[in-house]
Amino acid sequence: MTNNYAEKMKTMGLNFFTLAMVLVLWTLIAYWQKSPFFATPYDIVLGFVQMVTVGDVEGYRLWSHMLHSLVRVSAGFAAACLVGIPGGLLLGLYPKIYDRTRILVEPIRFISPIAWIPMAIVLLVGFSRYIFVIWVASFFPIFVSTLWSVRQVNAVYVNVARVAGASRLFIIRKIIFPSILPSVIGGMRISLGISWMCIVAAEMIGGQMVGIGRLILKSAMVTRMDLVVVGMISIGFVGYATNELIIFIEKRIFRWRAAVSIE
Amino acid sequence: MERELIDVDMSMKFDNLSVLEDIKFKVHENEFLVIVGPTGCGKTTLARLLGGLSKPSSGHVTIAGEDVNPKIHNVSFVFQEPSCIPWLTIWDDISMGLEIKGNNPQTAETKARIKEVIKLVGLDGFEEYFPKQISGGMKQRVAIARAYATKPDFLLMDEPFGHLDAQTRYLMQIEIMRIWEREKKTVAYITNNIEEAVYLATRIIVLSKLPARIKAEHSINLPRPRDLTGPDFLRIRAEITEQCEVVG
Amino acid sequence: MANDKNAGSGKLGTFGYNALALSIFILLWTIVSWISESLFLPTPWTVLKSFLDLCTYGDVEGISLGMHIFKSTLRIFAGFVAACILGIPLGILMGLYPRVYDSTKSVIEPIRFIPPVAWIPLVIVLLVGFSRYAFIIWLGAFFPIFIGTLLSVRSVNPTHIDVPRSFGAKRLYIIRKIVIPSTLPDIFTGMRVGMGIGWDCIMAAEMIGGENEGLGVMILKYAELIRIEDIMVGMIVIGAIGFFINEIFIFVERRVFKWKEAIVIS
Amino acid sequence: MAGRKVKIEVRNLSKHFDDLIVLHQMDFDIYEGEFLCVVGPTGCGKTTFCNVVTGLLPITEGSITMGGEKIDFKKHNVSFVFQEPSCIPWRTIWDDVKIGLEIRKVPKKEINERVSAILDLTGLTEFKDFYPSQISAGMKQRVVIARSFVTEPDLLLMDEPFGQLDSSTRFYIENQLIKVWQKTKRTIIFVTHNLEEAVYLSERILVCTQKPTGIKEEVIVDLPHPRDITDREFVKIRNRVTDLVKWW
Repeated sequence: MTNNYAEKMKTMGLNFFTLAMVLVLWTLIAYWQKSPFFATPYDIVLGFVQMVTVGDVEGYRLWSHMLHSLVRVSAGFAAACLVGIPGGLLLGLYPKIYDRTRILVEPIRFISPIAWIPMAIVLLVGFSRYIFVIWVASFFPIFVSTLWSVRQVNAVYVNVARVAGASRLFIIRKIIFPSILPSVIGGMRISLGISWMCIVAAEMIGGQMVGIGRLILKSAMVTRMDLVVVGMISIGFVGYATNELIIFIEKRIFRWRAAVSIE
Repeated sequence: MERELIDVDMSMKFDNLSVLEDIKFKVHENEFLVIVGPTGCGKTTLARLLGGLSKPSSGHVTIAGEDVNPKIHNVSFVFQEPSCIPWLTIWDDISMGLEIKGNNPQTAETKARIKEVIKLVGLDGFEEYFPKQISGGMKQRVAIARAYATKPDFLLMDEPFGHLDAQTRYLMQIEIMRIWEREKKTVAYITNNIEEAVYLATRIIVLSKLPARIKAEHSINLPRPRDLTGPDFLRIRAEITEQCEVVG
Repeated sequence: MANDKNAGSGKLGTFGYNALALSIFILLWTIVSWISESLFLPTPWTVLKSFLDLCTYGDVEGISLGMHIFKSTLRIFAGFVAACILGIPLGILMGLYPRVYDSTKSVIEPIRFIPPVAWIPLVIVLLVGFSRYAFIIWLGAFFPIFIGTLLSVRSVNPTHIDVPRSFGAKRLYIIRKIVIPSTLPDIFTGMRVGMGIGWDCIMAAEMIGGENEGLGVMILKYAELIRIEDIMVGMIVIGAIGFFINEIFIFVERRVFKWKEAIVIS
Repeated sequence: MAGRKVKIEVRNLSKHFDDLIVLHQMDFDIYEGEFLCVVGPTGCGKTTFCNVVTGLLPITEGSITMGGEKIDFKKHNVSFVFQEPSCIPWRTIWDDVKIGLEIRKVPKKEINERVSAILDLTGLTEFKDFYPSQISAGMKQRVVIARSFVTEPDLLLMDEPFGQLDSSTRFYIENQLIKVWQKTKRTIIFVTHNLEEAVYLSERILVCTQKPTGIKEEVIVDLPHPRDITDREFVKIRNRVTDLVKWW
């Protein structure tokens, strides 16, 4: 135990050290370069303060950008879950439907969600553009992982309930649903990662002046490299936070998967 | 009694958990030594120590006076877990040990040896198969063939049939006896199955629950092939069962 | 045996149903777009016509569809190869020496969470031309390949390592004969995922990046002109190339990893 | 045996898979409260037999009736212990054991009483909040036994339930099974290929033939529990069954 603790402290120390080294090196190179394209870590901190207190070149503050991006992603993601999970469950339970209409669904899977942006720009306006792109981006991972996991439910568990005389609804609720849940949530995590990438692209191309993607692009246009980096770090942070949230929920729900064994 | 080949006198701890305490025994040449003990008593730890895959925290495990080391000694190990390498064919898998021991797998001599052991374990015709294409019993035969191929001075088997069903297990026991009687080797065989132990062994060492100590030793002089329901067999089996604490 | 026959006829049936579904879909599409006569809903035949026009006459600036495809795939290829060259050896190395990765996590992990697309403006400022695109693709493909390799090295079945160890094999032998073959399927999966993300990134980079050639910029140009049929052609081509690349990966995986129990493809 | 009440009548039972005949005209009765073992060589269609009796697979010919009615698990109370581990990973032991009662919509209070009682009897009370991933293979099989008995089934089918356990754990759980059976007096069909296990547990053994499976002979085991595997009578019966089977 003590050994383990010392090891942990050492790793943490080394992590701090590498991070510090990178920051120092970065600062040195930036000073040496003296280029407007190369912001020092200190500039970035100042940029961050400016973003929080005053806002960007148009006066939008950081929280407003973050909030807009977050709302867009959440709405599109929620819509994808609402369609993808029941849809996957249904088509997983009736595999014939999917097998016989695959040709309509499969090709769409391979169109990069970002390639939908121009279409969304033409057909939709404002908020709905973003939601649509996020929906397209997150639908397939959720849908496909739900569908496949239904097909792979261990037959023994279904038989346990069948032999006891369970109804179809009981089997779906108590056997199939819990058994696919881990892969469904796994699919949701992948979706979320793709969504964060797509929202950035959509915001850069999409027209509205607020959103982290937009912040990054417009700061680059006026060569405010410090604000570009602040935007990048913010999007990284929001992505990280939402990912951790799902991991936290996973750990909570799936205590039964714990690898701890008293054997 | 034949020459002593291996000398064991050691203890093993993981951090503060004592797993093996005062384990002290010798293995004689051409002996079939079986070590039995209850589930989770540190048998696998003992096997790894005997094979030189880990080092004892105190004491020593020596072959002919030298600390056991697979880089020096000709030791072979049959693992409890399925150990066929999934991306190698049966032939390549068996040739691996020979290759590591410095034999060129392309020479006629090496090829002849591989053929010989494949025949010995009855896998002729399966040389080009991958592990996924054969049954659990056959996979364990591959592991045995791989271990035998290098003509080891000392062969270690760690519950090699633990994952097999009862019938396959029984057939494999007959098989391993046939092989051992043909190619006499020094064998240390570790198991939790007492019937299997009495069927195979020339000598049995019984381990206690954790931390494992040596609880008893039996020499088994029953004629072979042994009758599982013979009165002597059942008596010895019952006696050892008594000594092995049954765990829930 | 009769089961086999059943499976055969079932497959034929599935194929037939799929053809039927597609025909009904195209028929419905045609009818609806005829009735609506909307600018936003071109008929399948208009789309086909646009495709042929794009191939022969080129787009509004006279750049042919082939040229767009060529530019996009070239960029993807360059960035992807760079990501493999860096990601695979680095992943193997850091997998073998877990402490190196554990100690540099504080630098690597934050970068992982910044979507590669967010780098585009920075790259526009700092780099020019071809290198812009190659860098973005590299960034997008690198992490799936790197992390996939790293995790796979860490989870090599210990028994498989013990087998040569028990014969006294050297470290290099174990790496060559056990670690690398056992990680290879996961490296491939990482490459497939990396390629998918690279493909997303190239779209975004081309839309924002400024050059006139590439599938991404082509569909954006048509969005400004509100020419749905041409956007559709672009999207279908993008989907087809994505599908084709994925099939190549699956084909290679099936060939190379014959020994795998079952390859899960999704 | 003759005076006992017949519980289940199996008449002329056959099962074909296309052209392959797996079960061929099996004819036997099962008595109320009986512990019946069915033994036969590996791959002789024992699992098919179980699936047919419980109705998971349809019958090709013949009939199985309980009290004059065709077996239907929505109507009759049948429990099944599967060969593969069947603890449901996301349910605690408590929730797992109660699943059969939950399906039958037994009132909550009664569920609590019955589950507590069976967990007491199988010695699992202190593990009731554990998940299957946290307990050993032997304990998982005890959970499955508890789950099958808690519904007070008219018929309990067990398909090689202990095949994957080591021998000492197996004996322990077999003793527990006998204890539960003696207390609850349920009708049990226990399918196995382990002859010793069959003689150790049952009142009557049906010996099956190689595929297509039919019934070769019936052996009555008239020994008191707990039985002693080294007892002369025991060995005699075991040898008799072995002679009948001659499968290894």
